[in-house]
Amino acid sequence: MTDLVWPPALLMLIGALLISVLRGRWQALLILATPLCTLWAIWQLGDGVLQSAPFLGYSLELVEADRVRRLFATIFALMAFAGGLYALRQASWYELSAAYAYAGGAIGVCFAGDLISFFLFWELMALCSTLVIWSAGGDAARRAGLRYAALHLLGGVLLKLGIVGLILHSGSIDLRPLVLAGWDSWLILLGILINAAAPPLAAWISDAYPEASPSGSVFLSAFTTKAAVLALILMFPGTQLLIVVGLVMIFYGIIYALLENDMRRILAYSIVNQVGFMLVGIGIGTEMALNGAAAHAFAHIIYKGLLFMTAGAVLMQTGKRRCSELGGLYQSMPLTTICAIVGALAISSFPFTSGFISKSMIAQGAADQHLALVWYLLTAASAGVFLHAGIKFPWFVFFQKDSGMRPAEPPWNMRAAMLLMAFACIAIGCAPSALYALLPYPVAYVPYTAGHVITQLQLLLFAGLAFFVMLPWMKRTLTISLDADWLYRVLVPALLHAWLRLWRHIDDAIDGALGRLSTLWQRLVVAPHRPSGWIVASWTTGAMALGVLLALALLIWRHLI
Amino acid sequence: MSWLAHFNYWAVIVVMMTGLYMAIAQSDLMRKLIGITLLQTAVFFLYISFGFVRNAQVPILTEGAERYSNPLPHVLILTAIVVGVATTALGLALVVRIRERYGSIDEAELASLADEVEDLEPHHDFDDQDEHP
Amino acid sequence: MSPQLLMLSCLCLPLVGGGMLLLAHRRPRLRELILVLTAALSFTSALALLLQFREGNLLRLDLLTLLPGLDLMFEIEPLGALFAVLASGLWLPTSLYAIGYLRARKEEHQTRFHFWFCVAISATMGIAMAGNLLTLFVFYEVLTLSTYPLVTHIGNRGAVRGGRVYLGVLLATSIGLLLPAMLWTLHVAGTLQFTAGGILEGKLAPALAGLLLLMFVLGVGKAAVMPMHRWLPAAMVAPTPVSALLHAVAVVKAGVFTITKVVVYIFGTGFLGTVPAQRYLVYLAGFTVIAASVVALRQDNIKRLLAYSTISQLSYIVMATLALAPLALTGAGLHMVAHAFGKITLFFAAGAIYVAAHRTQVSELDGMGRRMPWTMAAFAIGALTMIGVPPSAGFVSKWFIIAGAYQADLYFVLAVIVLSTALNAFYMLPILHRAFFRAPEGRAHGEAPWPMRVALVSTAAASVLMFFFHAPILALTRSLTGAAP
Amino acid sequence: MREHLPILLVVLPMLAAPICSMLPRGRQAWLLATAVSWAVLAIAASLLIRVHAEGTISYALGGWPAPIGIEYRLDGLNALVQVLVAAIAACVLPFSGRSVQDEIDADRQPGFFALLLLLITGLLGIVATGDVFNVFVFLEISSLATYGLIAFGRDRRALLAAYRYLVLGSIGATLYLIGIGLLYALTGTLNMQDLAARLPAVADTRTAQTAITLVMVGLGIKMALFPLHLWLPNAYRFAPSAISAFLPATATKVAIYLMLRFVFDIFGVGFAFGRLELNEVLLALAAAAMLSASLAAMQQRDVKGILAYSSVAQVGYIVLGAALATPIGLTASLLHLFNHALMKGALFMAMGCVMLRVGRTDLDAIRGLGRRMPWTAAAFVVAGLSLIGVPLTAGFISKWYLVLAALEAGWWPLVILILVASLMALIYVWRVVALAYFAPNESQRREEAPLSMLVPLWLLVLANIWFGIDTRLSVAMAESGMRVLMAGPP
Repeated sequence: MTDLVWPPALLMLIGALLISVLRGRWQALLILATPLCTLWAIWQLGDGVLQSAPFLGYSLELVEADRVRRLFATIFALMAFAGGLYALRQASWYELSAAYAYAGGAIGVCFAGDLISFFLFWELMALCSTLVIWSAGGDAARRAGLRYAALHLLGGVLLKLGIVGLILHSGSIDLRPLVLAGWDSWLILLGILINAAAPPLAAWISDAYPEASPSGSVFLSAFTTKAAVLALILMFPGTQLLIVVGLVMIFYGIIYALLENDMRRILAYSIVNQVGFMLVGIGIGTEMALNGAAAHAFAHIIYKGLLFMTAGAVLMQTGKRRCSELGGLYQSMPLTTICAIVGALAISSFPFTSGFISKSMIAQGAADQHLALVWYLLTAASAGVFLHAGIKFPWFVFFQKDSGMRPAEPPWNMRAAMLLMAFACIAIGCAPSALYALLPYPVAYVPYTAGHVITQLQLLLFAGLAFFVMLPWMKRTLTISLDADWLYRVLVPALLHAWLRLWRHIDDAIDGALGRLSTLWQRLVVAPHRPSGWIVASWTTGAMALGVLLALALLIWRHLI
Repeated sequence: MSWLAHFNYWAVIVVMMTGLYMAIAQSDLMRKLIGITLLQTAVFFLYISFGFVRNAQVPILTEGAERYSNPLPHVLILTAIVVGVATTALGLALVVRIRERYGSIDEAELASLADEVEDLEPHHDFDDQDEHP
Repeated sequence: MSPQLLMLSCLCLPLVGGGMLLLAHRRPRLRELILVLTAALSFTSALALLLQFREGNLLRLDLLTLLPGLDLMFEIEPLGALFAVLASGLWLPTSLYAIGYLRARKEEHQTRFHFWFCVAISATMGIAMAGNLLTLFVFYEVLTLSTYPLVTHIGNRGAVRGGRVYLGVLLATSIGLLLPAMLWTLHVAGTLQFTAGGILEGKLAPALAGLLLLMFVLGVGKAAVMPMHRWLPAAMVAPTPVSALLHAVAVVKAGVFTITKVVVYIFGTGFLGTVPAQRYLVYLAGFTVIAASVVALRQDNIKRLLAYSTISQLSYIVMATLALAPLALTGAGLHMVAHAFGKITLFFAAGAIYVAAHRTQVSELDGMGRRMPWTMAAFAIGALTMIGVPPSAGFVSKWFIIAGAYQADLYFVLAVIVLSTALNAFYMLPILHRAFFRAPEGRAHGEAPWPMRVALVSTAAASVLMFFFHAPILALTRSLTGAAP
Repeated sequence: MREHLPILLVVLPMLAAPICSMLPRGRQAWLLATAVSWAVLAIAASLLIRVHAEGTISYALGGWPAPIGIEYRLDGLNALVQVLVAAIAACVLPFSGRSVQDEIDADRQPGFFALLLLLITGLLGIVATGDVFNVFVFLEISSLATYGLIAFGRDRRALLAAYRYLVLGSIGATLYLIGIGLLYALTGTLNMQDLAARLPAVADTRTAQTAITLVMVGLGIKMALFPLHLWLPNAYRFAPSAISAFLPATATKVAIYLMLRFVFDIFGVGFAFGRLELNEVLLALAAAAMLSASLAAMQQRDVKGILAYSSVAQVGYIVLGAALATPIGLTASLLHLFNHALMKGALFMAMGCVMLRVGRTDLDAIRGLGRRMPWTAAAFVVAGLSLIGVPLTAGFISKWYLVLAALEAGWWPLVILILVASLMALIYVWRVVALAYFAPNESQRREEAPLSMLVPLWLLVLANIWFGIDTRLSVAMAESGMRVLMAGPP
């Protein structure tokens, strides 16, 4: 235990608790102040283990800080602030409270110095995010939240199994880079990958996030997957497998996003895609690539938050969520439109946006390691990202045909939040050095070389051209694309019902057999012993005497033979 | 012809079986008692007969007698007769009382004068009551 | 106070209190004061006993010798001390709760109810402190019999039917299997004394030892391992305070406690490790965990759902005990406590809902979180304990069970834990969603009376506190096996 | 005086009986009978103490020495049974005062008490005597008294039950008489010791074997060994309360004592069990008794009927222990003989209290008894627990020994049998208890039995608990009895 430090997660949790108690002006103040205080606390932390506590017979390292942890915590706190601002007037107190606790969990994960406290905060995130989803109300949210919770608790248990096993086998609870060997580390990786939305267990993200409230999905988009990214950076840097997983995620995200009609579901798939980039970076594992992954996570949280904010604003103002029902909103929602475009450009790595300076670091990392195939695929994917998120989302929602709707701009706090995020996207893109200074390793990378900018612009141009050429095919009808979530939406319940039916059959069979046996028993054994049964019914004297005589005869006969 | 030598036992067995048969087969309580008495009497014969000693005197102290029949069975049977009489008397008294209370001494009839209706179905110990909400 | 006197007071205080209750029959307030005081005193003496034990005093009380080699004697060991403190400690809130419940429901025969409750607690104390199998068996049966009037307290036909199943299963298993197993043990080992390291080693062929273990596990019907579980749902006809303390703590824990004692002190973990059949019992317990959870999924009646959840959680403990690894035993001990806190809270909440809103079904709970925030918050904590999510006591215990499964290389147990966690979430979380995220229906009502609220909040708090401050309990359960940390 | 105590024990009630019958009022007869019963208990107890201090007491009746005259011979076994009979009598007689007043017409009460004294005489005589024919005489005295006493029952079915018992009992006694007649013919003696000494020489004859069979069947009827028990349920059920409390605790026990005496002391285990394999028959019958009678008890609608069938089942337990013929088995058997007398006495006494207040003893009469007669109901519960064999009661101890004996003999199916029968006992006792305590009753007036009945009742109940907790005395007594039997024929 060192000097008194304010554990940032604790601050956030206290804030969440107070939000549920206070009301009105004080609550609003608290919503805005809590993340800022937390941010302040984060930057007060020096490196190393700062706070420990005994638990389960171990000494937990509740707060351990270093550069990358601080980076993630910073963006989480910032995102909590932006989300809080966005949700200030619209969200219910319990959603906000849950969301802040969720953020607290994420920040706790950031600073967890050991596996146990890491897991504790991890579970906290799972629970609170479920509450955030449920806060939307309605049956769809209930079911999505339930599936979400079950899957994450399952993931949590897998992680727990892995952690317990690791601790037991290695004797150390330290959170440290692991080698994929043995059950334990595989289970840990699996548990983390579930949260990172790696296919085939990625379907929860497109299942649950779109069912949250407008503000809820903003929070959701930021924490769970990125906490997983951080966990991977801390525990599995340089694990080759992650490159493959990442690439699969990238293309999975693109394909499903292109097929999707629901605007927030497009964004959800796009998260998978973006996290894929980060995983590739982690899998490469060089300083450059890790820097890229961290930076990309930072940038991604901001622009994805921004995109979800704009989608949320549209949803709130129109009540519609499908691309095929929207269009032409730029006329009455210009600010939202602009913000959406900024976000879309950022996610597409348009020069002078945040995406440009971060994603390119990952590609550079691949190039440095001479991973040509990876580099090509990343480049191709960049085009795909532009297709689905950079153009498809803003085009179908704000432009395209006129849906005839003329919704007003969202309230001031939502606009403020969107502007803030849009500004951040561009600011980072224009002045990357500020972000680079925060990265875990020293950065000797200059994004704005002429070649790089031109290559990227060319890529985007052709991708854009392709989009408009193929526009007729891109129009989505009212379909829901089949995904791995079929497994737990259909198969698992079906199996469960089958089991229940089987169980009932077995039960009935046992009951029936028992019933028949007991009837037999009653008739053959019990009935004669009733007061009227032949064994008991009052015997006449003669019958008794005869009985005695027979008994006697039997016995004598037995001796004489 | 050794079985003839034991003719006393055969006689005892015949009487005994007659008595038992009456006790078993007769439905009249009186006749049953008679059967029981016969049974007991048969036992008395048995005892007396194996107290018998060939060419011996009755076990009364007399001059000149050298061999006596065994006196002990006689003594025992005297006691047993008393017991038998008492049993018969008590049995008869019971039959009289049964006749007074039932109006019959035929066991078949007594059986039909059942005092209680035997329940044929398993009984529920508790009354049915309204279930609480 | 001398330790022996303390043990005696643990045993007799509830009885004395029960007697005084009967005397105060006509004065309800006095009666209830006596009840609460008795509970508090019992808890104090159990706690004092625990402290004495931790100081390393030898706590042994020879009550009487029935026959040579057949004594009623008590001896404190870690698990027993823990169980005694747990049962008496939870009796305190339960007595408060029961007072509130009975008053609010205007139940009849309240004195009788409280009296039998006292007897049941005394029997539980006897089980906890039992120094040999005979003593344990005696109090086990006393517990069965003394809870029957509680189960059938309402007195209608359904209650009597439920009570008959309850009594039938528990007595038939204990007399039909447990008693023969005990006799067999005596015959083989020549003693019934609980001895560290067991008394059967080298005296029984492994195959026969497996049979004996099976007789013990199934004979302890209170542990509700399938197929001996049917009494537990049937017992839900009881008033809720009974379900809460007895069918979440005292009775069912007496069951798993007995199994644990038998495994540790009769067989000895070392010997049992050489018994092949023991694995099959682990599978049986694992099956019970899963099957009961699945059945719980389709229950709509809250108490029945909780009953099946209890069956599932009890088998967790049995499974962990039978895993035999030191850490698994530690986990079993911890789970006894954790589950007690969680399940009693859940039952308290169910009863509070019944009293305040007259609702018994899950489907009637819409918006209950708004009407009864305290109750449902406590319910939520209880539910989290069942799932084993932090910050609840269930997390701590499951942690050790997992660790124990690793120690014993029982991957089956790990799989069961994974599956059951998901299942638990599936039947518990919808209730929480209903209560908190749906609009309330029907007439407005408030919380249940304050004694009930105090009780359920305190047990819920205990569940959370155990998550943070489990060190003393951990130390106790560890000394059960001498496990390395 | 001191040396005449053995005969005084038998003579005292015998002399008191005619005096009793001549007394004008029932109350006086009762007082006399009670006083006599207490005196008898005192004598029996002093004899038991003497036997334990000085060894076997032999008393030659009329001064004739043993083989010729009748010998009264008291050893560790029958001194104990005597005390048991005397103690139950000393409890039942005070108890009977009130219930007899209620159940029997005033002018017939002196006769009742006279018969009761005769019954006591007969039972004590059977136990004390060392002469097999003398046994017959006392057997008939006790039986005749029993027939008469049963016929005092208020219900007219009591008459029929008494008649049936009379016929069957007479047949049994006659069979016994034939048996000892044959033995006498073979050996020329009626003295037990003598008989035992001379029997081995003639053991190979069919006559001896038939004689043994006859004796065993005759005694089987008296002790109500399944399936010769058919007279018993109705006799116990319809007899006056005092008699149904007295008989199961004493009469069948004395018959069982007699059987033990014959098998172990006269025939010898080697002959009766080894050669004739009677133990197999006894085991089978005991098992059948335990199961069938318990099952029947479970279905009875009358509590006295339940208890009567339970008595048949308990005879099975006692015979079971004896049939094992091991030291523990015999100890168990004797313990159960003793303990069962305590519990069944208490249970039937409780029913006597119910009879007094409610007027009947069927299950409906029990409804709500816990509130109506709390002390009686509580006594029933405790004695019932003892009957089931719950620890801390006397029943547990004897069943425990029985189980040990079965295990020791390697007969583990018997263990299961004992447990199953105990479970059935639990069920039939529980039916009554559940009704008494958990069935609502409209008339919940409290009307407890008078103290004169409650005190003897609770004496027995406390004895049940006492001998369940402090077993030194009862086990020591049973073991000394066992040693007598195991010693075998001289």
